[in-house]
Amino acid sequence: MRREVPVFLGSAAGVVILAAYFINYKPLATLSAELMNWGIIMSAFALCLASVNLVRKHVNQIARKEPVAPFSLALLIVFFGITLAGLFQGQNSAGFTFFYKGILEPVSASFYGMLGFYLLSAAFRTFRARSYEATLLLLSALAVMLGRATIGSLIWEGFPGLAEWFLGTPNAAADRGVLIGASLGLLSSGVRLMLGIDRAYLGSEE
Amino acid sequence: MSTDLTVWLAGILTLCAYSFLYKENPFYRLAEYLLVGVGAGYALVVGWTNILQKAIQPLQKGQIAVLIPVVLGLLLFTRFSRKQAWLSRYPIALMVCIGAAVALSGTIKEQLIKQIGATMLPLNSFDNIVFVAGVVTVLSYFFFTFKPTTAIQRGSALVGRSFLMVAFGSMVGSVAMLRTSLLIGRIDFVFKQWFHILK
Amino acid sequence: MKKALDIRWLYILLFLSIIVPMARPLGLPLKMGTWTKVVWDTLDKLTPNDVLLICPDFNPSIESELGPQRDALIYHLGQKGVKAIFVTFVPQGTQQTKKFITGLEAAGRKYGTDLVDLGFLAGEETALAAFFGDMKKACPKDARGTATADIPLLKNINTARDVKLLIHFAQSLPGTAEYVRQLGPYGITFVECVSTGAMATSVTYVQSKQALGLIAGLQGAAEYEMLNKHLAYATTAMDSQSLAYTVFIGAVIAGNVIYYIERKRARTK
Amino acid sequence: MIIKGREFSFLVFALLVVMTIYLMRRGKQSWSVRKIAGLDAIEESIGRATEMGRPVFFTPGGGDVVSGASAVDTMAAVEVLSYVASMTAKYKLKLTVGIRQANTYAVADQTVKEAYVAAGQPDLYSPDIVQFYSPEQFAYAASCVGYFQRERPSAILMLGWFQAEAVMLAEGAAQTGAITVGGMVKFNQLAMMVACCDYILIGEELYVAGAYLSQNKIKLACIRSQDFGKLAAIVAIIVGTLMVSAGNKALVKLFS
Repeated sequence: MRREVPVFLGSAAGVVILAAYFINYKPLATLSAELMNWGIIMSAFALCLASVNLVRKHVNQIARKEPVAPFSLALLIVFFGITLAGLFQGQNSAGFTFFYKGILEPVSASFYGMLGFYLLSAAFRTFRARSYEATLLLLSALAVMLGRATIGSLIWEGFPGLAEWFLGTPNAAADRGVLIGASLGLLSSGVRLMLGIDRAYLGSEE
Repeated sequence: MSTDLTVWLAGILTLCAYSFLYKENPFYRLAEYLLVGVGAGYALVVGWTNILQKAIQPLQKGQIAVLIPVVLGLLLFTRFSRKQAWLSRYPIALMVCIGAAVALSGTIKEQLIKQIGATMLPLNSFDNIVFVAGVVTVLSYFFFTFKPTTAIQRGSALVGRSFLMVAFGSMVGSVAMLRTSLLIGRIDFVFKQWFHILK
Repeated sequence: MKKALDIRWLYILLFLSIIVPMARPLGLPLKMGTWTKVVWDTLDKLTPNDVLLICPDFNPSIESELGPQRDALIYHLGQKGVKAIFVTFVPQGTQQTKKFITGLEAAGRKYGTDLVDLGFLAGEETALAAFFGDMKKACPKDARGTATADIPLLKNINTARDVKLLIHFAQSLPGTAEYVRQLGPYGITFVECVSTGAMATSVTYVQSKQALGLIAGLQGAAEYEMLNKHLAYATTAMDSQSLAYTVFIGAVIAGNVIYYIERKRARTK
Repeated sequence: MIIKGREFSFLVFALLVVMTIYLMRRGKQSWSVRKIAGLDAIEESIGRATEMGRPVFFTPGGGDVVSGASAVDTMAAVEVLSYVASMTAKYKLKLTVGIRQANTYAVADQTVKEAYVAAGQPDLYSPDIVQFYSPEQFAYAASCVGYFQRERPSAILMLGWFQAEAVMLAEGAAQTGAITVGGMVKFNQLAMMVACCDYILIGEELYVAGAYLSQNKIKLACIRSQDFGKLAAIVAIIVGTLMVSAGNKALVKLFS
């Protein structure tokens, strides 16, 4: 019962939204809009839950004096710093902006930029024309890179056009094929969900 | 040299992050943990603003119906209790099913029917022929339960896989560009905004 | 160990390829792509009474790709003098909205009558669906705490059907696909501003005419700056970008030449 | 009754749902599935690990079994993990599983334990097999790469749900000289894996692998139903294309 009732209510909500999409009946549309509104409010709670979860985890790490405890402490300090600044002084305050500009902006951009070095390493050591398929992949990657870099158009005028062709024709076609397949996949996983067959997301049986 | 404390912090943390390229070290780890802490705090603040505007203020105005999602939202927090954790299944099941139904309703027309329709191109140019052939063969590559008995089936799947490889190549090429511009952004920051070496 | 040494030289080469053009701009010519031009032409036809919906759904992690696009759009829209509603579906998007509004206010637009910031909405695609269906219900107040029913700009605007055009900045979720799914019923066109990483998957929707056009990455921003005739960060960064790609291309070619030679040698043995 | 302009969508939707449910109900027999290259490679890589006596590494990526977005992909990866664990138990190989999410950890640990028991090797199971690295994206990726460099596994399997760290894992794995098998459903990060890994499971192949290895009849029925959907799409595209080429736009209008 502890699983069946939630699954049943969830399915019912899902069916209402699907029905409202197809059927022209005012009360159904109103109910569907209300359910979506609930979805937003619950998601906002979920966002806060994730933060509370994180705090618990790092408090535990500090309490257990794990090797990463000092880092956990630093994490908690900045967490409470930005939260307090945001809640009490507002999202336009100097304090909130300090954490955003001083930590969030530079560190997230740095990590994503760092992957460039891995990519360069892969470009030199791993992207090899080992087989027919790998050769196709390489040629298309080179065409896109040459077309989007100025160096390409200096070598041959046609590279930028070729890059747009690769992206807009064979790439878009493959993507379209995958998309149609994925939409069908979404549909069947939706059916499993509404029928209550897929329940892994509810966690283990207790 | 910049005299702004925020710029200094940002600069030092940028260097901490890149120190990973030499090897994994505590400075790198510090940057990672600080990022997670600030990101979570940020999410909490904007999430709370949503709750305030969409739940608490309407409740104060007497809109009792809002109580339902609020209670459901609060039930999420029962996950921290071993005994009551099952209660959190109500909001989770609702969120997952509402999300799936919303996505599903849009998928049928916009991503299935319209995408099929947009592929019906007149076969009067090389590009159109390649495009239609690409979509059809890629679809045929993802047949799993039909036995590939005829040469057409096998050939089509093979061509489809080739189209996929070209698509992957385009993505690899594009991602390479993304990563370089991010790197450019960081180097620009360090040398122009922090050290003022370059103009 | 010799190989590990090699790769670090390549890292230094990549670093140099970025920093040298910053110190001494090369002024490499930029060739205009068709996608960016379509977007610029569409936006250039707007009049001051047109209302846009702008959704900057991106994090600062890709600031150097989408930031220049944002700035180029601020410049263009500031000159056109259009009205704009801002809302975002990723938490950190609120900072991007702020940058937009500061920029457009500097161009003489007024908050409340020309611009409004509806902040962030949790719930990703569910929020998209709810917002497009009834904006004032989804956002009872704007980010500054004013009731949306009292905001002059929103007087005649209730659903996505009431805006002229949507501009969406995509990083991950909600991305192009989510917008296509939820905007479909309202029949309004939208412009995608994407990082080059998402370009390859977004282009399908441009082909199917479900999205109007695409500004892709730093290069898209540089092209936009050129069309604006107002050169800024993206144009100067493109020199570094071009040289850095050259290092990438060189690395791929060098790697394959080495591979080819090694294989030939192994065969003759 | 039906909203104007959505009649055809409703028809398509209803047909697909009815077909899926019908196939699920008569899915007593399990459908035979075509050969998937990446799936054979898993077996081959474990075989090679046996010859070399080096460990096997598996990671399902950063997905969470309880989050809607990544749950399906992660569960498919766990189904493959169950098979991998039964193989390593059979050949008495060292297995390490690197995990990013706490919920996924619980499921993966349980799965590995059951697989070892089912293979008749319960004493080979140890709680050290499944390791919970860190929910922090790059800390998790760095732990995996650190493991590759220290332990030099002979087979590295990265199947599941990955984000930007995919390139770090795939390149890190390729450098060790191990046989690498990558696979995920989301396409944007998959490209990096295709470029770096020896073998790959492309897109839905991961679902099929999971359903096939675990003989999950309902999921196999869904795959069967999707195959029919794809066939219908192909037929529609071919007919529509021919009609448009001949100047008849009836079908294009229906599909817009």
